[in-house]
Amino acid sequence: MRKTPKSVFERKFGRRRFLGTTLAGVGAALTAGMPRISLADTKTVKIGMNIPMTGDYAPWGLPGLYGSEIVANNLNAAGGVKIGGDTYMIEMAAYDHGYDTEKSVQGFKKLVLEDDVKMVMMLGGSTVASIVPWAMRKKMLTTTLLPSDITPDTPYLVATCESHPLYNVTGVEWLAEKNPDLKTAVIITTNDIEYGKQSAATYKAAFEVAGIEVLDTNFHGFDVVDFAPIVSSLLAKKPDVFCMATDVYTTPIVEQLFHQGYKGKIVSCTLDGYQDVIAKTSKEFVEGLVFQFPDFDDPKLVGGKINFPDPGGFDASFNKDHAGEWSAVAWEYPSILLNWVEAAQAAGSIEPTAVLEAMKANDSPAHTFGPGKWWGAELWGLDNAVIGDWPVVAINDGRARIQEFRSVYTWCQTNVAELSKQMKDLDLRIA
Amino acid sequence: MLLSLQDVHVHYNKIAALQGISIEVEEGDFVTLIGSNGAGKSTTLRTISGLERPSAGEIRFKNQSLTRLPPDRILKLGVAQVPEGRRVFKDLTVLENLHLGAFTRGDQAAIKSDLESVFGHFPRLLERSQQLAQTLSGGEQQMLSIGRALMSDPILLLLDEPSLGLAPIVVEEIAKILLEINKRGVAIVLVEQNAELALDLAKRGYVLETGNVALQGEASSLARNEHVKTAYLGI
Amino acid sequence: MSKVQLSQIAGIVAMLVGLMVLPNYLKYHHQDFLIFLTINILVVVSYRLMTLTGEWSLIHIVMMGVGAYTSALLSKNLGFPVWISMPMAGVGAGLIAALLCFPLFRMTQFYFLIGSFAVGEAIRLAWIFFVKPFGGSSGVSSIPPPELFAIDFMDPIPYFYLVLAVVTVCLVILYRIENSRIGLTLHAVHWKSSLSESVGVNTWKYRSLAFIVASVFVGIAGALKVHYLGNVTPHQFGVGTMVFVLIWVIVGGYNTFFGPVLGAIVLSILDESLRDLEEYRPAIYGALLIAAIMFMPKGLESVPPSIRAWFKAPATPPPG
Amino acid sequence: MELFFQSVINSFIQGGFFALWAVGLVLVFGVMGVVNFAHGELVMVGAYTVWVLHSQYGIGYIPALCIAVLLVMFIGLLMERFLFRPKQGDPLGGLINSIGVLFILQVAALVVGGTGPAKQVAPPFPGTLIIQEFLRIPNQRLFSIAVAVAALLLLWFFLTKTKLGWSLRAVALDREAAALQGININRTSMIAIGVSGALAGLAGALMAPISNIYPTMGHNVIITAFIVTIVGGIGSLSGAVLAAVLYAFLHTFVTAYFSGTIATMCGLLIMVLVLIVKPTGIMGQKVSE
Amino acid sequence: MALLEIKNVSKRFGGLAALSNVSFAVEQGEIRGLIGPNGAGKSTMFKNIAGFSQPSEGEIVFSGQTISGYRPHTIADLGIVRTFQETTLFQELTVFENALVGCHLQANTNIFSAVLGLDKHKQSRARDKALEVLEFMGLSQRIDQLASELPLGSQRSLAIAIALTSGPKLMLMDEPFAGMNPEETRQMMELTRKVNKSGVTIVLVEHDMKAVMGLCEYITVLNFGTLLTEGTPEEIRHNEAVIEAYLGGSRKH
Repeated sequence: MRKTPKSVFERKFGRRRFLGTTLAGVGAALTAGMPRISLADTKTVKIGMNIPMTGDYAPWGLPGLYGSEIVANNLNAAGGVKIGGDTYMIEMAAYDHGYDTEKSVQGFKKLVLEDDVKMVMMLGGSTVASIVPWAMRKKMLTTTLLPSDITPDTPYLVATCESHPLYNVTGVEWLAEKNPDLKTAVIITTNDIEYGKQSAATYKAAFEVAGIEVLDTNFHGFDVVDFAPIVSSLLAKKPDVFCMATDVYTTPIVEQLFHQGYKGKIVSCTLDGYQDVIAKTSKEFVEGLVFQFPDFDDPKLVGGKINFPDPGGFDASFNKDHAGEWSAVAWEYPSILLNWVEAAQAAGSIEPTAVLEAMKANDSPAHTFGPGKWWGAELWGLDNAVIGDWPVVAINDGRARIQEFRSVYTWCQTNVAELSKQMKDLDLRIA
Repeated sequence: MLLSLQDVHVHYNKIAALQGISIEVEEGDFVTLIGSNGAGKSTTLRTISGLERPSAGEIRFKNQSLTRLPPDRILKLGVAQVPEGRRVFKDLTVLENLHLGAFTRGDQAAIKSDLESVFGHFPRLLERSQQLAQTLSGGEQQMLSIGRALMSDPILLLLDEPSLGLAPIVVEEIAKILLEINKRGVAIVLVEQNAELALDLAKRGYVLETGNVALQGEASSLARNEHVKTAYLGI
Repeated sequence: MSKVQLSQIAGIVAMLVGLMVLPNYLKYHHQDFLIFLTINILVVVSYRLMTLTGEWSLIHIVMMGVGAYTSALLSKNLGFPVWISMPMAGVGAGLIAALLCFPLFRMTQFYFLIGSFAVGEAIRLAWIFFVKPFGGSSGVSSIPPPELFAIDFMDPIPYFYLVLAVVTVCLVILYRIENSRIGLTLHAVHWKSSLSESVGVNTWKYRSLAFIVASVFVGIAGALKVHYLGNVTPHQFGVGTMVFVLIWVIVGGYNTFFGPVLGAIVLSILDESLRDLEEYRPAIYGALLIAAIMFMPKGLESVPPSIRAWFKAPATPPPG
Repeated sequence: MELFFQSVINSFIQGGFFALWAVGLVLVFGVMGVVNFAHGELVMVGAYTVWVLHSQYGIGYIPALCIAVLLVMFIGLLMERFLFRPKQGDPLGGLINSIGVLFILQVAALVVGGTGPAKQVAPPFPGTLIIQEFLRIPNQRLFSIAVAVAALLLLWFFLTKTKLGWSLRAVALDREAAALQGININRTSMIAIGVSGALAGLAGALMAPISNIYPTMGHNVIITAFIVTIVGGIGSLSGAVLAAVLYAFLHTFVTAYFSGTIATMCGLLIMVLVLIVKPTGIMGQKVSE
Repeated sequence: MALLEIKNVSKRFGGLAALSNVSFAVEQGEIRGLIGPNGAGKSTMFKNIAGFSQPSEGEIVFSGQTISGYRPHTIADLGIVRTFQETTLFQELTVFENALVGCHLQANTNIFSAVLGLDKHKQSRARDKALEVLEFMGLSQRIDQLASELPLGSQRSLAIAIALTSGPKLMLMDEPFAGMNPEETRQMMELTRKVNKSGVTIVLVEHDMKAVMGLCEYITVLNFGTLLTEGTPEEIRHNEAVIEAYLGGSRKH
């Protein structure tokens, strides 16, 4: 269990952000339209985040804002970013759309037209779909964490960091290589399109390629109170591999596997709270559980091809202020921010179109876990997603440890037909 | 003086239900309020019990003002009401209903003896003490309602239309019990549409018309009054 | 009487003109805000027609979704022009509502409230479950905007004019319904349904009528929304959204035609101005709701008359 | 066959939770006439309390559970005194007030626990009871169901065997007649919401080691509680318990043999069917005109 | 042929019989009194005639047509209208609007004509009718007042006005004199006679014996859900069984 080091309450209430935003908000409520104070003589570039900070989707937004602020502060503290002869301070401008399409449109326009941001980072799904027509016309550089948002009509929408759900394939590939005797698998996932079904289709393709038969795929809603029935029904199929394709309910699902006496292998898309899982089951039970998201203090993330400065330090400073709030998006949004910095420096400009051009011009763009490739035309109709190596993580002795890096790109290039077939089977959009 | 209402006004929204009623009840008295529907009889009882707030006027019971007291405090002072339409708790048993009548009391021994005396008045309730109140007949429910009120050991018992919808023979039975209760020293204020019955039972009577006291006096003299005869006795 | 009407008409015309120039003076994202707010006004006013009969439903926003999906699928998949698919949205929502009358109006009051929620939720789950044609949880995207000459309806101002025109027409119709014989009968059904029946009012028919008409208009509102957003998802029409409609109507006040409108406008602006509070916004919003209910129990609509009364008070002696 | 037995057990466990949620809602609605939309959030607060006290501060699970019960009860009492009592006779006002509380409590949870993945509490009763290789019940769930059943029995005892319990039922049946028996309506309302809050807190505390803990977890609670309440008949506690168990069986079996989405749809449609056949729920009585 | 015929009507709630095998007939143009102690089944009889509940057995025939089992609005359409025991009005509407609601059957319109104003002629006729009835009932001075603000007597008149605007052949009046003082009673009696003279047959449930005896030519007495007797006021006044049942027998006490 990831315990908060000191009293959670003192910290939360003592946070400057809390007071600052409260005052700003009350001020805004009282004197709507009061001009914002800004530092006059420093050049500032604003990066927008149009994300959910309230409601059910907040965990996929807020930690990203926290992470981005850490990275931006680090860059600013180091003297800012030099772009085309100017030095810029980076400022994050965020808007809470609460995963509501209307507010997403409003927030996007506010960020672009009033805050004059040079890039808008978004989560993805319907909130992105609703801004696409306007954003594309405006030629606004927009990023998503769901590459499946990319269509032939979205030239200004890129997914440079998370390649959900493509990265899932490496874990299955690795597992099958290490355990050639695995024959069957079952998949459990949420019944939504963006996360659940995309991920299930990818996993199924990966299993097929690895020669493992998928016996059953269970799609459940977000209203599940108790996973016992679903897990019971899946275990009745006697699978060798139990695969969790979405991350929201991993802990209660693994807990059920543990109690229901499951003996086989477990694969998960993410397992952000794996310490909780261990606390609820046992170290032995989760030993060897495969997933895709490393801890940022993993020794294998130091040096080499990793394109994230000081992951360990980042991890530490995030946990200092936001213990227990870590999720994959905490580093994914900052990672996109870093991609932007790289591209802006290459372009020598902060203008969205120029930055995008520089991004796309780079044949081997920096991806968090090593050099990447632009990909996606075969699946979504446009090469606007960066995919590259992705770590295979497994739990060893109670810690998530990177086992090895594998190329998602290679897998996709070889097996895109199988992937397309599985996507089609689930009525998912493909080019 | 046990109870006195002085110039009591009650309004529902904007409509005046009582327009200055003054009534007096002596200790051990048996008073009846008669009048047609809407004359304010029920409202008078409801106001005494604290279910309605008077907009003007004063209600005193044993030299204490009831005007601003909530129903539970008024009950504790010794004023119990048998509401119109009986209003027994249908999903509770007879015994539970009776115990709720003694809700404000703590003296278990006294409650027990009162329970016995209620069963003495109404032996049929004893037979049915474990049944749900909704299984009782109309007359039995009325008995339960009276018994429940008696369980609070009242000094003053207010009864709102106890004969409503009951067979004459049952009305007769209840009338007898009311006289018995009164003889034991409990003062009674009886609201009755059956003026004949009411004036026969009571010592004194008030005739209410549109929120006012139109006539008052000895029950026997009221029964002889020409106006009362034509208007309420249908003779 | 005609004098009053004249000044009223003048007032309405002035307001419309004001509304037409308003977006030009707004910040860009507030133009969008204005569009959604105008659509939401149609949502609450049509909901009020439903509440006239005394029944509060939780299915209204789902009927909006029915309209939204109808228009989206007709225009995107079947190539209907938006000018046809939008009215068809109203027809679609009205038809579904007509079907639902049979089970729903066996219930009244609280049972109706929850029953309507269950039916609505079942419809919403069907959108999620049947990926063809509803697109599952991600819904339908790339819904075309309306086309007319060279007008660019992706630009907020022209679209606002379109919304303003449609919503104004709808509001006029709803206002006329409320102030017609039918509105009077709906009131009667609410307050004394047995008395209404005894003078020959078929209360079931009038309850159904109110539900169907409300659904038609909220369906149109749904269509207006999707052709601006370009996509529609089941998520938009969940009970969370419905709760906001309830809040607007109750806090605004439901005794007059304009109460819900006032509620929607004031609370939406409030909500938007609190957005800088980020994740703390709902708490402040919740506190303001409680304050509104405690201090304005008759709704925001009770405020203007009491201000007027306060100003007039010295001139006329108090009544009674 | 294994799946069948396992599903029966799962149904009972789930039914216990459903009943705990619904009974509190019914009690408040019956006695006070208020639909407490924040009931799910009260459950959530119970779960968060256990998370903070037990997982963060290391206080024992049982004391943490007791504190959760008391804390949620206290929140309920505050709501009654300051939000529901002034709105007596205005159910819509009460409803909006409860929605206000819902928003506030969700943000409070976010402030306390932060965002990120759902919070988890390690089971204080680890291990699994294994019967004959075809039935496996985690000890934590065994504990939960035992406590839930005990709490429901205690409530049943309180309502049917004690004078205070009778007074609660009396107020629910006939407010005015109850007032005439000297029952203080305000005090009874306090008791009702106190018991309702305690049950919500208990449900939350029992759920904490079993399920995900996050600020909006009350959403499922309130929706399920509504379904159960309506199917059981508003104001009928035994109806609510019966409906909870039936609904849990339906949901569990359809989930186990078909799919979760279909299970939820089935639940909703069955609820509509029940209302069409008997518009006042299984055990409900006709609302008098 | 009688206007209204009650043929062997019984009504049971659970095991309790509220009405058992009651038959009587009301002739066109009369004012009929229906009396009996509380719980005798008068209200149940009214409810059955007006369609708010259905008889368990037997038949109700109006103008030669069997109406038992019809919904209230259909029965109203056929020409039976009922007033309610307590003063039942649309309290939140004005006097005029109350009367307008009563005109439902003539002014009934569809939503399109309502919005487009195509029913103007119909509505203005309804308005005329409402005004005429209010005038007839002596309420024309109060048309803009809220119904809830009227004094009791006028509220009762309005209740009758609502009933009258629907143009009934038969009016069922449930305790119209309840709670009235003698002067109000006298005025109401006059109004009732006036309504009757205008061609409306009336069935009256009332406890005010003076009013009943004064208005009705013929009286039907119910007791315990059965027909006790029928007769002229004079006969009823001297019928021992009626005195026994209606006065609850407590005289001898």
